[in-house]
Amino acid sequence: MAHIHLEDGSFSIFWVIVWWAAAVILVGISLYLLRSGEKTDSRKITIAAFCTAAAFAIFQIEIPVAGGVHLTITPLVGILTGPAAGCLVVFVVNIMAAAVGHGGWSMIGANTLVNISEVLVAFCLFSVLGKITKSPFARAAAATFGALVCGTIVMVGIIIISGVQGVTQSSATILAGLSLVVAINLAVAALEAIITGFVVTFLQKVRPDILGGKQGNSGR
Amino acid sequence: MSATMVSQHIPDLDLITSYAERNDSFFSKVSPWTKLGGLVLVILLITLTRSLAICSGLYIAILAVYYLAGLPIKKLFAWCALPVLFVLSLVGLLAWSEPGTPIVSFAVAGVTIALTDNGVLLVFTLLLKALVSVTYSLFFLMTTKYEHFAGMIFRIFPSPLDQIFLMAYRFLFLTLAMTGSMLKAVRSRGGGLVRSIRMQGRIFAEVFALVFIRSFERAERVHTAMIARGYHGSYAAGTAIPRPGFVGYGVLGAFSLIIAIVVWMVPNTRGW
Amino acid sequence: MTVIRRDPHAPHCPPIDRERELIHVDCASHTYPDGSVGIHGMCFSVLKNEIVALCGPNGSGKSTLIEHLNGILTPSEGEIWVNGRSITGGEQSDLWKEVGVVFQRSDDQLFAPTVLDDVMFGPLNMGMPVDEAKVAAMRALEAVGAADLVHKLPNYLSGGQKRLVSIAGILAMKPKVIALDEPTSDLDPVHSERIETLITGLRERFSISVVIATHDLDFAARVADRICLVKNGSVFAEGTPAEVFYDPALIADAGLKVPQVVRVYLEYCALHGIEPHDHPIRLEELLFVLRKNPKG
Amino acid sequence: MTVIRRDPHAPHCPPIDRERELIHVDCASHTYPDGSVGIHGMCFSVLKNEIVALCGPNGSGKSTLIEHLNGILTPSEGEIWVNGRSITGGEQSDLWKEVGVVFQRSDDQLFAPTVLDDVMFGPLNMGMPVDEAKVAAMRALEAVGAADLVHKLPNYLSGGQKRLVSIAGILAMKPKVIALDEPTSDLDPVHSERIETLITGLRERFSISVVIATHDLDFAARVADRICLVKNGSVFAEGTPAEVFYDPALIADAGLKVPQVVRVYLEYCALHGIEPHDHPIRLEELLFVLRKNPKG
Ligand SMILES: Nc1ncnc2c1ncn2[C@@H]1O[C@H](COP(=O)(O)OP(=O)(O)OP(=O)(O)O)[C@@H](O)[C@H]1O
Ligand SMILES: Nc1ncnc2c1ncn2[C@@H]1O[C@H](COP(=O)(O)OP(=O)(O)OP(=O)(O)O)[C@@H](O)[C@H]1O
Ligand SMILES: [Mg+2]
Ligand SMILES: [Mg+2]
Repeated sequence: MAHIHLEDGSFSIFWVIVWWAAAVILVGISLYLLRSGEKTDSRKITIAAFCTAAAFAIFQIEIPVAGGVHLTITPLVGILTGPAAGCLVVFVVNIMAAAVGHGGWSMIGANTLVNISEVLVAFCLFSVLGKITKSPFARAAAATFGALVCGTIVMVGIIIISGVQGVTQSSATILAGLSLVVAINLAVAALEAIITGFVVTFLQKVRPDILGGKQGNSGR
Repeated sequence: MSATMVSQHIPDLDLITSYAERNDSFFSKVSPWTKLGGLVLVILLITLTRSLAICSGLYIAILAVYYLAGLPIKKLFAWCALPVLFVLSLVGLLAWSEPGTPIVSFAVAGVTIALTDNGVLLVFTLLLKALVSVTYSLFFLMTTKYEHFAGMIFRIFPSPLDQIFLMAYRFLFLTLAMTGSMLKAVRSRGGGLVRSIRMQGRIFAEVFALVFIRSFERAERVHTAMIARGYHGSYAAGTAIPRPGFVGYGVLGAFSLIIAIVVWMVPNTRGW
Repeated sequence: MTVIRRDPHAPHCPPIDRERELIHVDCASHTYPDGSVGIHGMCFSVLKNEIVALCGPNGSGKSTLIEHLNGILTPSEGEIWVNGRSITGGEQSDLWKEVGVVFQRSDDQLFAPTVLDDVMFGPLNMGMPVDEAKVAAMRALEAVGAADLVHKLPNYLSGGQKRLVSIAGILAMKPKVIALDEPTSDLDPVHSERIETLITGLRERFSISVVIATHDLDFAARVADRICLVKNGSVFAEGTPAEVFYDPALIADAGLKVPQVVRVYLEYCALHGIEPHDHPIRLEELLFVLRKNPKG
Repeated sequence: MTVIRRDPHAPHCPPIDRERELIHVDCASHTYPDGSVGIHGMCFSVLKNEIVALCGPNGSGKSTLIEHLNGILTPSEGEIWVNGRSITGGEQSDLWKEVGVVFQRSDDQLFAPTVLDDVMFGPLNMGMPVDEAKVAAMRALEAVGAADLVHKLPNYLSGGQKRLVSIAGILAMKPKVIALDEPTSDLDPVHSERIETLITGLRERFSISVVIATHDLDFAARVADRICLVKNGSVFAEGTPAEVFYDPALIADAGLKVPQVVRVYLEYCALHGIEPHDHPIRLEELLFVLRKNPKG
């Protein structure tokens, strides 16, 4: 659940601009890639839009562990939509989350970067692992766990680099303070890996067309 | 409380939409662009300032606006619980080692950790900032009609980002309804979600997977149903969005000026 | 017994009768979060070993009432007693064992990966061992005539098949009261009749009480012992099917239509100048009456 | 015209008749992604200016067929012609203007933030200006008797209200063919009758063709010009209501039950030793016949 649980006003304006700019550049590149490719078909947009909605909805279900944590399904998004559309999806999810007070407007840039790293890692691991194992469960679970570990690292990195406004302690102290957060994140990552494994196994069974397998014949 | 709601502390999007569609206060007639401008300025101000006083003043002002718009205060506080929790859980951890005059201190394993006056101040300031941003966002959401949001999204974001955004907004209601009805069904046959995890951990993951796929297929069906009524894969937001009036520009201008004054004139408030 | 009318503007529920009533609803109101009033001044009770039908026009509050019966919704104001215990506010943790609800939209109810898992879900939660739960599930599926669907995915069924599975899911738990919201609305006549005999059979063999919300007055007339007419969120009249359905003014007042059998009978009587005092309600009764009076 | 029977094992559709047929389905099969066979060896056509009802048991493939009519599903094998143009494979971009489909689950169809937006969606896509679309939407809502719901959220409606809104959403687009999947299943008798008059009115005033999938044989008998019996994924017999419903063996073969009116009439005839050649189908016809033969 790598997601920076900080609200508006936590980062200084400098870092807000830096992270936003980085995110917008990545989103811009994705847009360029998507538009330069073959004509985007509406089915692809449906899948991306659905992933956005589901990611946001699942975001909202608290699992009653350790004071309430939640899943993000960004690795699954990466697996299902690929890196380019995936970047757009997480960007939109973060905007929606900010709108209901779940993250903060100025944090969208940083959070999008965290999630983009997850999307990319999940997508790459999933593709690479496809050459090693046939089991969709193992592929998806490993890709998810790897992605979430990476996301956690990026998240901690961003917080350490930008610091929290008003916090004057050293990076090392902040890191120590964050260690609990990291531990919880890793536990949730394991849970999410299992769930993603099931989702992908299921999809493989009933809707292989979504996973890029042979096209189903249910119409469009 | 209705079990169809996913959680009481999550803003209920159905409800928000219904307020937005019905609100006929003065604020619902203000141009959405003006409100968007306000949002940017509010966020700018709380990012730039570190002053507890300024944050408190801003919060009270926004709360007053929220109240005047006839929006539900009790719901607002319930919805704010989560952001507050976030701030406390992360900043609350950091606050302990902040240099300053200690208020409480503990010795754990030979290391002394202390909660200082600066630490407490930090928590309060960040908390207020969070409340300001959440309250203003909800105010914005609940006084602006869906078609205006759709129009703004359409104008701000390039394609296909706008399409993903707009369609996702539609599917969101489906997915939330689906999640809610699943929880309802589970509960009405005796499976509290927590107990089910312990009792049948595997089933939980499977159910979760299935809900995902089901909502996906629902979304797909709705999409085909939309196509069956002429959707072309591009939403043409035809609705004209009211432009900001003189008053709107005036308010935004004045607000910017205040920010400039506050940030540059008053010492020790700058967060660079 | 004659038709009891209630004034929704001055509702005063009779006090709870712990001897005969399994469920007693005295719900001053239920308001949905968006401000819509679902029910209002509602008095309703389910007696032991009876089949009671809720009939009323669209949006009159039938589903809202049904969802109150096992605590999925709770009254904004008012109280509900199940088995003499008030369930509002207090402990309601095992209410689901006593009152089973079949939702109006079966999609709301089916969530497990396969039909068998879904039907087994309730029994498992009741603490049955897996084998037993499987047997209970299979038996329930056979009872509704859907045993062949057992390994399908609930999501990939036709509308009527989903309905059958969702009914089976509740049957398998053997609750004391079963509430069915529009149980036959997606079903073909053969399955419909099957559910009909199932419902009456349940009452006879296991003395279960059944609550049915339905628009199908012909169906209600056939199975119910008591009809409650719902309008604008409250029960405004109740009585036996013969009493209620032979009161055309009342039915019109409820915003409904007199069932076909009743219409035919009344016309037939008018035609032959017979006093309509037989009050047939089922088709068989009508045919019997026609036979009795072949020449008027 | 007599009942036409088709052998589903050796299906050979008659060739398309471009003069009279608006829609011609010759679908060898549709297989769902999970391998379930939805329809199989299906021949079906919709003539100009007629109301045709698809009747069949649960899971027989009615909804699958309906969703083929405007290209939501496409045959795995076979072809469909609308207005003489094959829609499979080729261009089908404006098919939605010609064939409107009301889904079995209204939830699949409602998505806009308010009821008005939802009903306006189709007309707006047809290029109507907003004001006109609003008028069209209001008119459609009034036609189904749901004008008071206009500012509600579709998510917050009762089952029947959702159905009414989803019908209005299609009506507002004024297509040439309307296909309704179980249009009356959630509706109370008054709204049901309203939809019934609406459907017959549409045919008369605008010469629209209507396809209805339904289990309610009484309803089908009242509105339809032609009944197609569906079983195991194909139409296996068709004819006028009088022909089909007065063939009890056929109805039993289809896994359905003879409508009430027919049962009463047949019993009545048997009782009085009358030759049952009148074949009343609607309640009014039955009452008329009874009046004609008061003493048998
Ligand atoms: N989730 C909801 N949120 C808000 N209002 C609702 C909700 N569900 C129902 N309502 C409203 O409450 C009233 C009663 O609805 P209910 O579903 O109980 O009616 P019903 O008698 O079951 O109707 P139907 O026969 O059409 O299913 C209706 O006016 C409806 O619009
Ligand atoms: N989405 C789906 N995926 C897989 N199989 C399906 C799907 N929808 C329906 N089926 C199967 O296809 C067959 C025909 O279903 P269809 O929905 O067309 O029946 P129907 O005649 O409409 O039934 P009902 O009257 O119960 O609605 C059924 O056996 C059903 O199990
Ligand atoms: Mg209902
Ligand atoms: Mg169907």
